[in-house]
Amino acid sequence: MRLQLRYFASLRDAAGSESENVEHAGDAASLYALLAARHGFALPQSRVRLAVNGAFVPWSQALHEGDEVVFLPPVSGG
Amino acid sequence: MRLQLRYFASLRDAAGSESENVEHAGDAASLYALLAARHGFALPQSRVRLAVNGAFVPWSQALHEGDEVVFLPPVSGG
Amino acid sequence: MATLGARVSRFGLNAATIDVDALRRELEDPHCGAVVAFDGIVRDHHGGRAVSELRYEAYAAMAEREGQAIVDAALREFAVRRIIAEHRTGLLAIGEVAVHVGVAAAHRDAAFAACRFVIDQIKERVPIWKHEHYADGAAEWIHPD
Amino acid sequence: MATLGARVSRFGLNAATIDVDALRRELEDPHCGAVVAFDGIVRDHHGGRAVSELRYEAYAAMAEREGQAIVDAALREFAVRRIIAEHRTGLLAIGEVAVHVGVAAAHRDAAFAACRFVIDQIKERVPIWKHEHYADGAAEWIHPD
Repeated sequence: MRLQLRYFASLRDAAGSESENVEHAGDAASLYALLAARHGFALPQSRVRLAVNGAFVPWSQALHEGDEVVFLPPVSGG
Repeated sequence: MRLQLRYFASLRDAAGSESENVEHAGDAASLYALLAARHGFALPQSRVRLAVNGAFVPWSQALHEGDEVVFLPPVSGG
Repeated sequence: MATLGARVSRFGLNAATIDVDALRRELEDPHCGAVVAFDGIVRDHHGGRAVSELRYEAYAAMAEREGQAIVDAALREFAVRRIIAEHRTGLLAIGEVAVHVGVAAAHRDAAFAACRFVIDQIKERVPIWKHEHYADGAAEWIHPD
Repeated sequence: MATLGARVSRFGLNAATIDVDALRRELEDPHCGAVVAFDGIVRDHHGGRAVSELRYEAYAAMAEREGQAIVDAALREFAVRRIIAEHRTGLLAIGEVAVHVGVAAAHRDAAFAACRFVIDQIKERVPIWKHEHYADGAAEWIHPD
């Protein structure tokens, strides 16, 4: 399936890009592992939260064609 | 001894005056009892705090010539 | 880092309008990441009765001393840098600020705790009394149990 | 008593200066006797390093939704009438307001509790990130453990 990724903060710096589109057949965890290796993300998955289409979801949630997928580094607003 | 009394809030209304000078030989509790009877104060001594010369003091504290004595009704600032 | 500004604790009675915006600016401090402010405001009702206005009477010299002792204690006991509090006296309309407490600190825990401490202590022991005037023309001194 | 005004809960991102004085006036409500406001302000130091300025980046659509969910939850769970929160984005200088939370309620217990809840939740789950710029020229994304 085709997924739209957006990157923020340190993940954006590491990816060198604000967004990318990927083809991926597995779950979000396998996608994060793949991208972490490709872009050299320093954050382990345990410190990253998953957002799909602008809402927090568990890592176990299945992804679907066209989803906007964001791996959220620990937030630091406020 | 001569004491300067000042009245606030409901005690001032009951006394009909902001202040008075009294001659009194006993302690603050006996003075309050005397004035409560004279002016018809509605508040029992248990609900009144004692201030002498602008500071809270225990009812057991001895009064002295020239003291400014204030019987403080329960406060309601804020 | 900027020069360390003086720590501040100040309590005052104010017979005129409390200028909350100006007091807030006095809390500015480059070391402080958290400001917590409390405003006590004249409400239009109390105990089920419609309030039209109220008047605060203070035993002024003692109120100033007690209030100052409270903000001084808060500056000692909490990790905060600036505390400014003012309490109104005289006649107040609905919506007017009766009391303001502003606290600046490096972190929010201390700012919240100190602000809460100061307003609780003011209500507990500063000799100020509220005379409530009701819509039906009656008036009453408030002496909480 | 005055007509009962609407209860309000509003969260917004703001790319320009947060107008704290104006937001405070939006909290005015004749039924409310207590206003508690929190301001998070850019400090000149963090973790022992001198900070020169910082930049907030937001996942904007999600941040607005999460922030609004937080203030809506606070309005449901606490006895408060108005909650207005704003968070800055973009480049901020030392002393600028990064986040503001204002709460109006009949009584101070609920106002303090709701204000604290909202700022804690914002820091916990609104997707906004701080990029700190240090006096020595370095810069770092803040990703708390």
